[in-house]
Amino acid sequence: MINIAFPKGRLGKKVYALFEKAGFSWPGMTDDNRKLVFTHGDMRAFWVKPFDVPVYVERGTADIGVAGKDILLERSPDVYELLDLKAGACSMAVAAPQGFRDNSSDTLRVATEFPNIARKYFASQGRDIDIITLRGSLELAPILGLSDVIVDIVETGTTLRENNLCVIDRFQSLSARLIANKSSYKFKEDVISMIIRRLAVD
Amino acid sequence: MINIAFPKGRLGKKVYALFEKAGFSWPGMTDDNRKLVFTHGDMRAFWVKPFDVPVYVERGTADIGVAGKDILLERSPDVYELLDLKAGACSMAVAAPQGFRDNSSDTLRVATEFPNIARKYFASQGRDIDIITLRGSLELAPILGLSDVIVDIVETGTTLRENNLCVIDRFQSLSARLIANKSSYKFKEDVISMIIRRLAVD
Amino acid sequence: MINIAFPKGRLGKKVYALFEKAGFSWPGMTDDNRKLVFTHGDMRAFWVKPFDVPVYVERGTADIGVAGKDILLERSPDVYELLDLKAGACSMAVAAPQGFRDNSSDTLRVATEFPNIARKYFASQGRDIDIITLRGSLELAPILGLSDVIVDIVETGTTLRENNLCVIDRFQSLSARLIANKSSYKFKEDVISMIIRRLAVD
Amino acid sequence: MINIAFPKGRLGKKVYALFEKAGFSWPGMTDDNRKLVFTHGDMRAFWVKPFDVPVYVERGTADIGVAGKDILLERSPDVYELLDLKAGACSMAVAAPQGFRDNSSDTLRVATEFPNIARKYFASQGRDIDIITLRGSLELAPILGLSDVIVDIVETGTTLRENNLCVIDRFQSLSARLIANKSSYKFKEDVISMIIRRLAVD
Amino acid sequence: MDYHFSPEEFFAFSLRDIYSRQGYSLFRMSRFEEYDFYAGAKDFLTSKHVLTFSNPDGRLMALRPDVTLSIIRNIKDIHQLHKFYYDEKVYRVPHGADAFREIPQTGIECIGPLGLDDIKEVIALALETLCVIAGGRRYVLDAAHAGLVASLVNGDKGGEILKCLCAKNVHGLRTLNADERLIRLAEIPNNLEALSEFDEDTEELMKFFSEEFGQNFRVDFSTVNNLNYYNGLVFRGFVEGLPEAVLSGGQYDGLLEARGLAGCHGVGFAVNLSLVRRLEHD
Amino acid sequence: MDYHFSPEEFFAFSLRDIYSRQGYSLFRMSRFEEYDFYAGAKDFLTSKHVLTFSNPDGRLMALRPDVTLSIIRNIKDIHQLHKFYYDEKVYRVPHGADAFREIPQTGIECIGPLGLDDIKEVIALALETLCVIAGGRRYVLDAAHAGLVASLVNGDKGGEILKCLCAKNVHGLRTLNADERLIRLAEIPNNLEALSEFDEDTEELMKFFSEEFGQNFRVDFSTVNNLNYYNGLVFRGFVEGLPEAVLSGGQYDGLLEARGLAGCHGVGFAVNLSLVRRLEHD
Amino acid sequence: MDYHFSPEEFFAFSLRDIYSRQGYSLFRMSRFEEYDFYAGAKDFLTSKHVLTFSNPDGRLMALRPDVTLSIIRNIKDIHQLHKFYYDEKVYRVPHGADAFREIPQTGIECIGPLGLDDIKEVIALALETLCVIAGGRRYVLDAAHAGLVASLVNGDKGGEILKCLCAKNVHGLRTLNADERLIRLAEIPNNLEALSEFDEDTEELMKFFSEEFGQNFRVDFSTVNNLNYYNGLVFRGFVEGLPEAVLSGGQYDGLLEARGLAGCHGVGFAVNLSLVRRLEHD
Amino acid sequence: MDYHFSPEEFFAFSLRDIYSRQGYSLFRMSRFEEYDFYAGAKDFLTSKHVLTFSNPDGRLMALRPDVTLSIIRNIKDIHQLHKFYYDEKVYRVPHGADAFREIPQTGIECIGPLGLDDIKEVIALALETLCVIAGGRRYVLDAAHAGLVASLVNGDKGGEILKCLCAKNVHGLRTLNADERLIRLAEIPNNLEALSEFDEDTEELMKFFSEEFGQNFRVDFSTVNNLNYYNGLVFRGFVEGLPEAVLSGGQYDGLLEARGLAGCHGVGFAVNLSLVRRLEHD
Repeated sequence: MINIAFPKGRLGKKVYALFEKAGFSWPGMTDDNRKLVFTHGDMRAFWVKPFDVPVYVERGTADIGVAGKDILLERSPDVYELLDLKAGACSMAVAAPQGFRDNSSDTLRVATEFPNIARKYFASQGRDIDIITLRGSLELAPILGLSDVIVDIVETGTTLRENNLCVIDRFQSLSARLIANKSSYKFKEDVISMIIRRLAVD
Repeated sequence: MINIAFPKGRLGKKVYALFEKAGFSWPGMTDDNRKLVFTHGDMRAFWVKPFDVPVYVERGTADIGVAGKDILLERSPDVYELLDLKAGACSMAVAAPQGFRDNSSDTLRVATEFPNIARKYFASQGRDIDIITLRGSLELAPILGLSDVIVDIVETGTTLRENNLCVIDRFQSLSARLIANKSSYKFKEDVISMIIRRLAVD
Repeated sequence: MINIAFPKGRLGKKVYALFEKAGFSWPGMTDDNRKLVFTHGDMRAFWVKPFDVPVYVERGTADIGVAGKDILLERSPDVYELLDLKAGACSMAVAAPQGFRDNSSDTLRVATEFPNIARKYFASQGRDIDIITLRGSLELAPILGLSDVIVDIVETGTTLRENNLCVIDRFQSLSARLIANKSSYKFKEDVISMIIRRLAVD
Repeated sequence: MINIAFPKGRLGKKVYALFEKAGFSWPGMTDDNRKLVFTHGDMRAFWVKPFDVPVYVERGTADIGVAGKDILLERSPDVYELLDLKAGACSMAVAAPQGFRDNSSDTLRVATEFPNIARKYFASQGRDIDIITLRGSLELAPILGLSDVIVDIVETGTTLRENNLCVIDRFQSLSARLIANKSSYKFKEDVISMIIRRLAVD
Repeated sequence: MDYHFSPEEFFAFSLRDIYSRQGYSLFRMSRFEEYDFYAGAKDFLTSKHVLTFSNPDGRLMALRPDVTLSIIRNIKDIHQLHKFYYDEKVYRVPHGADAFREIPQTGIECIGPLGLDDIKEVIALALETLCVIAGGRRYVLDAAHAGLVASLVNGDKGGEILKCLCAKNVHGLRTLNADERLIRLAEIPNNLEALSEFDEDTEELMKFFSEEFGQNFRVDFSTVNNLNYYNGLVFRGFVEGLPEAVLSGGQYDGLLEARGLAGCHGVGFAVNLSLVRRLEHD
Repeated sequence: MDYHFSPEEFFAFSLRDIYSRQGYSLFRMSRFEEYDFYAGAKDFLTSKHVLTFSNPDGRLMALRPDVTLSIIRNIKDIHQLHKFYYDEKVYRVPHGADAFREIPQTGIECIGPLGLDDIKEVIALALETLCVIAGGRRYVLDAAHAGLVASLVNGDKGGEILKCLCAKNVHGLRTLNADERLIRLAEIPNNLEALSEFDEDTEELMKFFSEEFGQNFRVDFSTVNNLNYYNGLVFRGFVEGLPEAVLSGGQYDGLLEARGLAGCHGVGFAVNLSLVRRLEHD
Repeated sequence: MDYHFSPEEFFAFSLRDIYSRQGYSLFRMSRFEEYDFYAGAKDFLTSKHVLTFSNPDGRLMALRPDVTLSIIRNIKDIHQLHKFYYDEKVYRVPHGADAFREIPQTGIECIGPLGLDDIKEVIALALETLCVIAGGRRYVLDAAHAGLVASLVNGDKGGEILKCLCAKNVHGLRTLNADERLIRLAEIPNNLEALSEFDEDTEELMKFFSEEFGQNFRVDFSTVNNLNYYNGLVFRGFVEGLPEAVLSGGQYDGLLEARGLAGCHGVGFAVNLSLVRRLEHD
Repeated sequence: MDYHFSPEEFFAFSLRDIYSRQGYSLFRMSRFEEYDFYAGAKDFLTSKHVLTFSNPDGRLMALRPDVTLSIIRNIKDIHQLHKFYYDEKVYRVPHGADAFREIPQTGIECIGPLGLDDIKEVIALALETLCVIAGGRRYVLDAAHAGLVASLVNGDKGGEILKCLCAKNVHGLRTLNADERLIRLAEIPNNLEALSEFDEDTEELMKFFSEEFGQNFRVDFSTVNNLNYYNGLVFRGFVEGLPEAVLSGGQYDGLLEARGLAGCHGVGFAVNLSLVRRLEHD
């Protein structure tokens, strides 16, 4: 039996499609029901919040799982990152209101959903910051003056533009990755490799 | 000008309806668009993630806002809790698989979205625990053996039953609350009181 | 075999006389030679520096010993204090130059050979001090301006007067005490009691 | 006016003789009286305990003073060491009972009057030790089993031999040194240099 | 002369001038206190985190979470009136942050046989302080009477009830079956008739300030957040544009008793100068 | 099998066997306690230094100066008899040293509605423990009654009087005008008639052990060193060749009350195994 | 005899027996080390958090994050072969946790002029250790050669490249333009032809174990996670049912050099016994 | 206005005025640094004790033993000249004490492509600083050239030799077989011909100041106490009546290189204002 953790939401749908395309599917998995665990043959799949996938995999509750690179960078779990699924390509960036100038005398107030990534980035810049951790709608923070800048995921950048924000620095490209528990990999390598081979075909 | 933070999602919709009923509304606010801030007269409203409302209000970016009691207990922000909007009534509870027995010799593994609430609850029970913080789909944790029990919001309990989990202890009742920044309240009391009066009518 | 530690110096001579008077003596012990240990029958005696007596007794190297109360207070060893030998009676006192006034705004500079005793005394007065630990000739410290006051042993006080110092507070009376290692006392009680009885006779 | 601190005791007498030979003397200084401070011309001299000389000089109470190298190494005061007076030549050594073998499995118990010197020495040997700080009569410690070895000043070594102890390592040669307060030296250099010149003549 | 004073320094010195003119003398922390010195009064400290370090002499020390406790420790004669002001850095973890910050704090303490005029003076100084910091902006001093609240808070739910009071959480008070009078106090903002429930002195005081300062002085019972240490007046100062109270204080006879000065009275307040910098941004 | 057991381990396991046979179950410290958990009972701890460190979650923790307090914290039902033994490392600064040491400590605690037989059992185990450690050497268990002493120690000089009692400092007691009966207790070693002053139960107990164990069991009032926590029997065990007590314990209802278990009884002892190594040297 | 051994103790003693039979002697930590002693080798320690405390003598100490460094410190003669094993508690913050835990760790170190047979012996002991812990479950020892990796990791992106290797992140390696041979090593699990790239000794070794232990011994280059300290073989042991490696070790001549023992060789491994408890649950 | 300035504050502000007029801008420590930030440069710090504490986020922090290192950390562009002055509290254990003290420290740093005039300016400011503090008393600035000493100190005894040089311990230098020229430098106070051994720039500088300031400026090689960080001029300022140096500084290109700013030059000094209080007593 092998356990697979899928991330709920848009990215999850895209990724699940890839699995179907590769010949792995679980009846009812895409239906809008309250069911949580789906078993097909000796494969068990389940949806969890994107941020929780690494937890399930690192602790071996899931043998493999799919997580965005952003989440892997934020949580840095001790797992194998076996495959770049390419899905949901985007990037991590610093954004600020049009015409923002950083006078480094004061501490910079940074709103983000990824405190560790933000801290690491600004440390590399030797910039003192105050982190304001939010769960979403980051664009609001600078507009309403809650923060000076934001560190967030950027795809096209349309949302930013619509809110008179502009990207200052795209410093990391992101996409969905297939991760595996290190111990599981040892004892279920055949299955895991097979899944990868099939997913990798394109 | 007064700033109001609404929580995105189901609870938010319910709450916004209450505001409309009370005569406060912002054109386009319920439309499915990318707009973030809605101004009507000298009132400005915006949607933020439920967990972020206390941040906006405590820092004065929003003068008032609506947050679930669960989030207020988890974050314990230094704000005024002016009104119980009754909306989204439910409770915080400990749940575990059917027939679970706690042999207190080992550390209890608790999965939850509310680590502070869970820690406080089990400390009051003098029980050593390991917290596993998740973002959602808590029911999965005990099913897959990631945790022994969960601390989560429970409404009817149907979801739990469907997953062979049962409530062990409902220890806190919850609902949406109207909160205000303490300083804003001093200087915008008239408006804030007016809003409360109108919302309170029923 | 029982081991007895005597304090070198003036006090030691007085104390040894008491032992002789009580019928305990060790040939050659008072001669001016390099010999260190003196055995007579099943009793072994030796001279050590006054400050070292508690170390020898607490660690059981000496079963009993004689130490000044000043040293016992400074070192607070975990031993039995079985007898006040009365010898070397004097007292611990704070002394300062004639006409000294303590303006408590600044930290008080205290010179002493007994830092722990001094610290304890001034703590009880709620007075902030800087301790300057010296080995002797304390009177010099205030005269030359090294310290504001001193905490030292005072007998007649003549030395102080000769140096224009006066006693501010005699806070502890002192004399030589017979101390015993707690464990030794259990297993050599008969001998130790006998010694005490004989010394106590007067 | 220049202040000079002399060390009481045997070494002090030798050193004072050198000063007299060099033409510096203070009437009554060698008499056995209670006088503490002796002024002659614009020079003031006083006797203090050998261990206290560095304190007086470092704090500027004495402009210059004479201290044994052993004490300078133990206290490492921030002063100038201007002259080796050669007087009281001896050395710092580790000594132990005849035939002592160090089985490094257990912690070594070291008795000494110079804990810092001892700690530094054995650290350089990478040897774990327990320090037992004593004020004198070190030879007794190993004889009576209070310690395994001692770190002490050794001249001829006769005392050691008489007590069946032998030197294991002579690691530092010692003698009396003329030290000066760094600040005093700046503003009283002429006098101090003159004293040195005269003392140095031989 | 060009001292490059920071906003914090500028305000600190202006306030030092005001307080010293009023006859207050400067108190300086000469040393650090041991951690246990503060551990005994944890709930008097506003931040639960105390910066601890170890001295080379092996004692566990704390880096100044508060100045008031040290001033109290230095009071010997309780029959004499002591008027101190201070200007120190305190070390705290701001609410919501996860790191210690150095916070410039100024304040005054008036300890001894307090008369009504002394309390009046302290409140007047609190209002003057707010006026200086506000510099044209609106400001308000909320005040309430801890003793009155104490008399109405009862039973083992006292803690929760007080929390609700601080949060103006009336529905919470109802759920906890709090005393009706307490609920009334919480409900009605700037509740002037509540004054009637006060003891005479306080009533007079409050009336005096309400008339004297009008809108700038308000009765607000959400100000009371500690009943162990505060017994008489408690107050909190807000400036428009600053999201949190910039000044807070009150009468703390209870604290004095807990620190071995039973029968002694004390009143004072502290100003958090780390906030003033934000005013520039507006 | 060759486990290379150290002397400490060897004795620890022998004692674990003895205690478990007697129906005691093993208590393990699962976690570290917060520093404030111990700060509340500083004078119950034998060393004034507590090893403190900070958790990544910001809490100030302490590294196990003692096990008894943690066992007490886990007692929920005081109407049931709890019999625990432990085998842990504790962290202390030995008297006269200036660095923390890891000290292997073994001990037992018997908590709940104690009967005379329970106390008897504990003392019997204490003597058996000493016998095992002494291995042929002489050993003795000193015992006294804290309650009796408490009834005789009075006034603000209580602390100093107790210190003198522990030091068998009779002249000190005289100077402090201590109660004559107390002085008599201090003066006469192995004072058997003193038993008459005891309550019946204790008298019976002491008599029982005096007869049972003769020279190995002695009445000695210098054993009483704490009246806040200990109320009934207190005892201390010595082995010839070891310069300090290797075992110490007593009945600590006072401590239980201070920790919120009023009406609960508790007796136990701790064995300092770091000393046994020295016995080899002899 | 009934010692109430915990699973951790039970396994620890079984392993002590195995190692001592193999001629390893027990190493005990007699003291605590200063924090700076570890600060110098932070990236050798698996957890970035070190439990620090202050000694009464004022020194900043650390509570044992690791035993190997202390063993190394005690090596004087590098021309003699030293074979130690240990059984200590180490103090770490488990990945994902926010509090220090006491972790029972057992391990062996073989230091000096190493021969092929010594390394063979150590790996054999590692496999025996895994077998004992697995108790019937499947287990595997992954091994690789750090020196080989070092020769292929180049440039300022070395750190990131190594990270990718440990994560079997081939796409990452490509993006970083890592050496093709390195990518091949990462790509192919249990890559036996990779052996050909090894120096003869290692190749022989690997071949030997591959034949000797078959499926239980595998070549896996994700095992290499540190090039500063490890130079020769590195290995990691997994047991089915335990989510993380229970054993890890390798040859650390680089560490020895960094600690002042240039020219000295060392190989060893550590076993994390805190995991074994989980096996009961299965 | 009545600010009740303490002597420390009074001098600090006078100096701030002087430095800012000279074009130096105020540097403020906005945050605390991690302990490891200082651990890397322990021998640059004058006190071996660093006040450490733990942040709620779990990092081991240090409370400001020094300001210079933080200023350096903020230098990005090494091709531009940076002129900072500071006025902060630093935390140290004074020599001979056993507790941390809060020490008001003022100082300047001039970092970047230094010209002779910049160094001249810094020394002139050092002398002006001393003049202000001395207030009529005599004062002197000792100066020497670290580079020159470095060229003469050789072999593994370098450390001891330097110690002797600092202590003007000529007999010690002889015993250690130090270079004859070094001994000459140590021997002869205010050794002007030594200048001839300097590089031209320095010689010019020294000559310039010797003429300019006469007795107040002296060549003294006991000033050199660190060769890892200081390379050019080093100096130390004394005021009559103060037992230790009140000002110390020098050129620290070596430190800059160690902190990743190779090729960058820096010179500055720090003033220990905790001493000025003593001057009142005279």
